[in-house]
Amino acid sequence: MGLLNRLNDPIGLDGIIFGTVEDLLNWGRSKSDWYLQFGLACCAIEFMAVNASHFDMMRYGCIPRSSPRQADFVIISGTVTLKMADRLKRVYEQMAEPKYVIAMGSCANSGGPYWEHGYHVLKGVDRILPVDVYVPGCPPRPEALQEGLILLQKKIRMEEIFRKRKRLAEEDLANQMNYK
Amino acid sequence: MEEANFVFNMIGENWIAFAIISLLPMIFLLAYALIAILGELKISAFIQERLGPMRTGPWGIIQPVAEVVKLLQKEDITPDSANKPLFNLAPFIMFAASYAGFAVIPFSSYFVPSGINLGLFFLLAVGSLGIIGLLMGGWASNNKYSLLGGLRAVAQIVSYEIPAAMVILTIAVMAGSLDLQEIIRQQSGWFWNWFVFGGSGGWIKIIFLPFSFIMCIIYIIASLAETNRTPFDIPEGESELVAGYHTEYSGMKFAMFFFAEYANMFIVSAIITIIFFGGWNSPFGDFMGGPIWGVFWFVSKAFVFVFLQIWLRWTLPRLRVDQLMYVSWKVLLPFSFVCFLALSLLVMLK
Amino acid sequence: MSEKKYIDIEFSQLDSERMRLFMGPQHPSTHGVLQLEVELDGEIVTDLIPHIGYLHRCFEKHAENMTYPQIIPYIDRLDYISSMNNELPYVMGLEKMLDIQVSEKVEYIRVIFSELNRIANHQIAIATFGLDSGAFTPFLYYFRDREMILTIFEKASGGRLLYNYFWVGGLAADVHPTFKEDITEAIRIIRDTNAEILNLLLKNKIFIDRTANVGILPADIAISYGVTGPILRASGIPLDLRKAEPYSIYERFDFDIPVGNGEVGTVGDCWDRNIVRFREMEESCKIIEQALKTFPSQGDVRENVPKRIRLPKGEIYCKAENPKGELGFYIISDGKDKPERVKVRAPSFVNLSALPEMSRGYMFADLVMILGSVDIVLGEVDR
Amino acid sequence: MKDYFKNVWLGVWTALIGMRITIDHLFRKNVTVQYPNVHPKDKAGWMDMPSNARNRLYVDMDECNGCNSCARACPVNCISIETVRSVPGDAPPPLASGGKRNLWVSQFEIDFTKCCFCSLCTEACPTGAIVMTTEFEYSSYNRYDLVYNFVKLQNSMSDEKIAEVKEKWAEHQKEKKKEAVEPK
Repeated sequence: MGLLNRLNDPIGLDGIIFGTVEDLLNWGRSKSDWYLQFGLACCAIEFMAVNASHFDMMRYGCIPRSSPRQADFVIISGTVTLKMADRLKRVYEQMAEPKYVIAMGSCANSGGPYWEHGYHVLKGVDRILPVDVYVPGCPPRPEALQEGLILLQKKIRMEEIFRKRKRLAEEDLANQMNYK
Repeated sequence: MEEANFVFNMIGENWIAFAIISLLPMIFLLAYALIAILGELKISAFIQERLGPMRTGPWGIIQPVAEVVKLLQKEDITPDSANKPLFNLAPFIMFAASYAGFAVIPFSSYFVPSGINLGLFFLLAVGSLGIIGLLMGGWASNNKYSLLGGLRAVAQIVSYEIPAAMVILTIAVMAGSLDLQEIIRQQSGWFWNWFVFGGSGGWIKIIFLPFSFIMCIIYIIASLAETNRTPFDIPEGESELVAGYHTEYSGMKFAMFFFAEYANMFIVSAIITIIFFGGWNSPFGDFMGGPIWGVFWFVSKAFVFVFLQIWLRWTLPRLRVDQLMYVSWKVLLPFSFVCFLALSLLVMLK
Repeated sequence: MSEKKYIDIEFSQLDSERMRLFMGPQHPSTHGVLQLEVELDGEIVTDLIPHIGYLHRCFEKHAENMTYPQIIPYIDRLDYISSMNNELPYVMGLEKMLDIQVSEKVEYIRVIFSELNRIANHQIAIATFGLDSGAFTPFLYYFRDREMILTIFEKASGGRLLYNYFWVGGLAADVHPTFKEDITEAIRIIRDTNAEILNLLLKNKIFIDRTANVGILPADIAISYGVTGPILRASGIPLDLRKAEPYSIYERFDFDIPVGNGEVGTVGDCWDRNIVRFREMEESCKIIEQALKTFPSQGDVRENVPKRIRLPKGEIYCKAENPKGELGFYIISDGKDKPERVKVRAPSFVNLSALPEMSRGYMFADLVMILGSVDIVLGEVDR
Repeated sequence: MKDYFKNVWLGVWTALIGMRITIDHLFRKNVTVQYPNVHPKDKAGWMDMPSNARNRLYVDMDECNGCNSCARACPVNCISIETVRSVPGDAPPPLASGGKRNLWVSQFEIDFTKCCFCSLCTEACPTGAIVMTTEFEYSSYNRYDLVYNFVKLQNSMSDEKIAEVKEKWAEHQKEKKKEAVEPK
């Protein structure tokens, strides 16, 4: 994660300074979310409506980028078919860390109306990508997507930066213990 | 030549003074870029009856700070198949070129970072240096879209240099100098002494007013093309080339491109201000004149043109490559030749 | 500036290496998830193959497993921009099979909502076309207006985008009481914005330069490809199912069929396709106004339909003029409460097949414009 | 030549017209509704969210008689209902609207990640227990939070109660079998 790995607190300093810096960094990331201009199906129309004047996604600091390299999060807006799934995964892999995913609508959450007989539909985008926020609806109201966005920003605000590796290692260990 | 730098006057010619002088434009550039990014977001939003960023500080005014904090933390991706040295170098060249332009920009009668007497020539030369970075970035990314974007950008900027150079040539003829301070000084007094109104002189210039107007419009159009703004933003046209030459750039390197674009916007606006709109001169004779107010006048005039660029961006569709060349070679160039002849005649008649 | 002939002569003499560029499915201007395999000679498109199937959602498989009313939500999701229009031919076909006559009021509401949805669809078509050409602002103006139409739909049906509103034998619910005033207000604002967009986008010189003489589709080729809708009308053929084979109550209204006449370029170019859509909006406004004048305020919105709808054995082809062209459903029934098969004749799919014909010999930048002017919806192409 | 000048003039003029329109909009009142501060239900004007908007489903367990018709009407099968038949003499409490009930609804699950909000279930419900509400703010970090079990949520039956009725029904079945066997 670029700068973040280098800041990985080798000495074990804690407290006010790092806490404040962490807050600042998280604040920056949560307030400036650039999203990938990427639509899949029905939800993409509603997603376009969120960008429009009545709802105005830019109020949250979200600027559309068409290159995945510059995007911070991607909104999976619609049905992911099996043919599209590997493309989608590649797009996600091209994005620069830290990156987030919002699953918008029933199709992205679990295959939606196509979960039962859809032989060509991926049953939930969380099978290929780590999803951060699930927004229900078919399609969700624009306000529902905005609520999902606020949840994502909340999540980013709460993230741990400096001791992340250590904490993750500890969690891993704990998980392994539990598993045994 | 008399020294026009207040810093030298205050602390003498030593290395501290040089450091301060070279840092002042940088501080200005950073502050300006933040304001311009916010302005772009807000003006586009208001034109589209939206609100723009609202939830970062009151009315979202610290949104650009958040962007910078975010971009600092982004992963810096260098594609595996890219030409790494060139790929990493490109944004710096681009930024350095646009920052170098600030070396000769006279912010006030008492402050110009480097008072060389070939200012206009220097601006023209440095302005075309940025293309190298652009082409480098486009080529080194090893991406078809980037390559197309880089090639288009070079073709575009090189062809628009020529009408722009014609305009600058005309100004050199009218002012009889390439020194920016000298050009500005010649436009002192009331606003009708500006070169956009034919410069100082008798009533005969009224006949030549249309030509100087057209000259100004030609430069504005050419400057739009040089900064890759709509309607000439084909090198990074979203709908065709994804993000053009900076498709593969992420994080801080992308931010450098971003900064360079906004710095370029200011430089071309500053050139328009200097050569046509009297630089740091007050439009109303001695009213609010003087070196301190000079900074105010200069910056506010330049900001008007930055606003114009933003305004145009959210109004017009984009041209196609061949139409872009058509506009440059078959419209702007003949018109600028005619205007050059007419304005040279004016200089002879004066 | 961009005569096709000129390019042909100039470049056919030069033999250069062709570049193959894969555009999409995540390209920002492919209107969804279409992949175009483009063969480029420099910037000139020499060949083009559309690859579809990135949004294949198995509609026919679902239709085999659902009862007749349950299929309607899936029909909404075919062409998700104009759901009301999609539902109309399906319910009309079923009503014909079941021999149900719906009331006057239902017919009026169906026509009004179909036309409103046609306006919404054309707004998106022109807005995204403007976006492809680099003009961002018209997109937002149109979306601002579209929001009003969606509000009217939401007040009536409860859904903002996918309605499930036209049911077999009537409607899901009656319209809201302020329905007439809302639509009158919406039409007024739509007309205002249209006048603005005409000056801001469609009459702009740069826009005309980008679209005139680009992507020409002559009438004979259009017919041989089976193209329908605004694209066919832009090529100069005034075929509109609302006039040619009137269904519902369309024969009561007075409206024109706008056709492309090559005002700024050649008949059947991108500009014509857009101006046809633009003028159709005005025609739709006219239809709605006439319908509102004679709107019967009394009446039931639901006929008596058995809870389990069983179609008699047989088959039917029912069609209607969608914003994108002729949408047809071919329903085969074997007497059960589920259809044996529902085949969709999707206008976008047919129109897309004419894309290679339209785009050969133009520049890569034009390709984006041509694709935008076809106005496809991938949900309908892939089904 | 004439065309050339006309084209140049048109290029400049139409751009100016466009600029006049956009500058006009620059000073117009914007239409944005600031969502977290203003709820869509009380936007100004006629564009607020209607009360019949189709969003999250709600099931009133006091009204549900477990007839399963909503699950059958659902095109996506996102409703799953489990019922236990009551033994004679131990009928569940009657519906709030007064009807009789003879099924214990031990599980009423709606998976909102699958629901397509088509409102066919509300149409099929004979008692009006299942309705569409205007509630849309229920995004979550976890997909399984979107599976709502209304029996648990409304606490209409506790786990012990469910176990009890199941046991009773099993006993009843056994007794019935015995009765069926004994007369021989």
